Amino acid sequence: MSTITDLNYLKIVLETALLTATEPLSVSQLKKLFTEDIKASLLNDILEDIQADWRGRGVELVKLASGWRFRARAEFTPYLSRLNPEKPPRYSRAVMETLAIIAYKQPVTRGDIESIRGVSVSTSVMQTLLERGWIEVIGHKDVPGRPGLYATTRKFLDDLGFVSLRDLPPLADLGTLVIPDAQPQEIGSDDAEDTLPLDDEADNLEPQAE
Amino acid sequence: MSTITDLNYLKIVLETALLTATEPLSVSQLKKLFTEDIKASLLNDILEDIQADWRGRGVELVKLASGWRFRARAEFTPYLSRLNPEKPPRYSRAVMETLAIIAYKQPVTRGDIESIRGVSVSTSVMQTLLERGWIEVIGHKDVPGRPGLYATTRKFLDDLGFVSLRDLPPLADLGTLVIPDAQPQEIGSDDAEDTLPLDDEADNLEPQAE
Amino acid sequence: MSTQTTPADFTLTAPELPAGLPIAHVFGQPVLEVPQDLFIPPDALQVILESFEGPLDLLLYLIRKQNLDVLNIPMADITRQYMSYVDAMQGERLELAAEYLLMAALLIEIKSRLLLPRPQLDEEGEPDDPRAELVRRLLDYEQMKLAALALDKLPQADRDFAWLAVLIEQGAEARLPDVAAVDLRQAWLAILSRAKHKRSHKVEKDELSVREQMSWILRYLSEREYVPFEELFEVDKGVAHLVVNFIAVLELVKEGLIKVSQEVAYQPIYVRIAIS
Repeated sequence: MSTITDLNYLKIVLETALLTATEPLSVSQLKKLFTEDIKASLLNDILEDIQADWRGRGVELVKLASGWRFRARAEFTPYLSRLNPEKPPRYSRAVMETLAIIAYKQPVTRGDIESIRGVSVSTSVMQTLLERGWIEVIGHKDVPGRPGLYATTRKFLDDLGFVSLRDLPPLADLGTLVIPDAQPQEIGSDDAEDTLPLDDEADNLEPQAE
Repeated sequence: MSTITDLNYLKIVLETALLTATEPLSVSQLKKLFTEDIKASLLNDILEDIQADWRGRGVELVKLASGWRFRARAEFTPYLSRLNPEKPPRYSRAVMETLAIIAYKQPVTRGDIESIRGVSVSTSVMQTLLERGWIEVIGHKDVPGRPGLYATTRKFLDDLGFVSLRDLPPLADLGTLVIPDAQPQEIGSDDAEDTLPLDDEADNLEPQAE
Repeated sequence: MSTQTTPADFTLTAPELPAGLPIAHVFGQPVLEVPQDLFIPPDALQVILESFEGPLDLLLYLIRKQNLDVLNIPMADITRQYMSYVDAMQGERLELAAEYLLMAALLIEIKSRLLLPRPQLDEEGEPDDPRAELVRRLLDYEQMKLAALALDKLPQADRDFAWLAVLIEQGAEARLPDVAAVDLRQAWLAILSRAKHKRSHKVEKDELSVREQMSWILRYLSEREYVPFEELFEVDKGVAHLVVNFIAVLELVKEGLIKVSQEVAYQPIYVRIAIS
């Protein structure tokens, strides 16, 4: 087979590579399948074509941070888990909150995480996320002790089905957290603290006979 | 979905299970996908149907001694080998969990392993570890059936670079890192009860299938 | 970082959150409310405390539970309630208490500054509310807490969906999988997460060395019929080793795996595999 002229054959090769791959494949990796020079735009067209072919089936081709990969649709998980009860653990709040802070505030030091959570972060929490390959140290802060700066990895994005950090669920607007019952008319983010009423505290501050 | 009447849906579930399985699946394993009792002859018919669907593509469904599995056709290996710089294979989670239990809780019987994992341990899992020379039977427990007692071997320590079992990573505090898994919505079979813990947090933590 | 883009149909129902969350599980039952009178049975207290992620989480809970305005925290009430938790906690979990005590000190400081007749002014001459910093921290924390819940609800690879794994048969000799120590730890996490009741299968180093000796003794005995008791002890390995070995023997007897017997007092003791 010297040249690939048959588009259909090209498609079969691409599909086969993606079905057997053990990690997401980028377009530039997929190019390496062929000795011929295939344009990225053509590959992208075919990938979208394959994606369309699989609609309505149990498996879907998705585009992730590090490339394209086939995965089973989530709705089939209940069936599949009857065959494989083993699956990765569901992490505790300590782990998930640490992950969220790293994801949304990166790069952060362990000290930053601790000051947001108000508690110390145990080594095993960091270790769990490092071992899962979801976070990594990307440098050191130039302060005494040179603490490591943590950031999320591509694998984190891939495993959550994201292309980029911009796909993370949006943060709750701090303004909407301020008043629990009434809908705030306008959110004065930064000035909010200046408007704190001081006087109506009097009642509460009186010593109370118990 | 209480009963699976739609043959096409049955076919999609089977195909999805086979595409995601890391080992060949026998017909009796495939039966476990469904809470309904599906006849083996029907499953065989559908499997042959799937096999026919895949003709002329890069991947084929083959029947091996131990069951059915999808694999890439040999003619595509030249393409695929350009991509895959021989990534070392990985053990299934069942194998890793079994190994971890034997390492930390030895000497243990297969029954002990099953009660800790909450699911049955297949013979092939034990076989994999025995053949690797990482575990061995060091005696028999004096209870009915005289089950074998498993322990890790010297080779296990050597291959993982340990001098003694005390070099294994400590497990203290791991309990704070995970939360018991939520009960999946629609697993009704009785063996599911053994494998999947009932959990009252289900409402809050259910994964959202999109 | 931009947080503008919204993935398809994701919505945060932020402010209601604390209400619906069980704050604790006592005997498997979700506890949704801390008793109003703040009488907490001592057994339940530990469970409740473990369900809070720290002083900020507890404070936030107290504020949200009563539907209070975060910007206008009634310091006296909140401090009093907070202190009743901390008091109850001190006997039980001292190591937890340090961070909670720090927060208590902060609350009392804020309260006392509010009592001063004239509020301090900041650089711009505005009244400086001592609660402002606390409010900022509470909101920052709550934002991250909600983000964590939102992340946890997203489908995660392997937990909620599977990748494809179609085989490629490479003619070359089969390579054996590599396993590293961390893989064993991860495997154990998965087991824990699936465990019916979160039994913590804690395995400490001491216990491990006992387990190692148990395996060694069983191996040793399996090749022999009767072994004199002393033969199991290698004196030159030191006292610690002897103690561990002795515990291993006791453990094996307890599990019914070996039999230790002595015909008559002062006669040699023999050990053998427990097989009738």
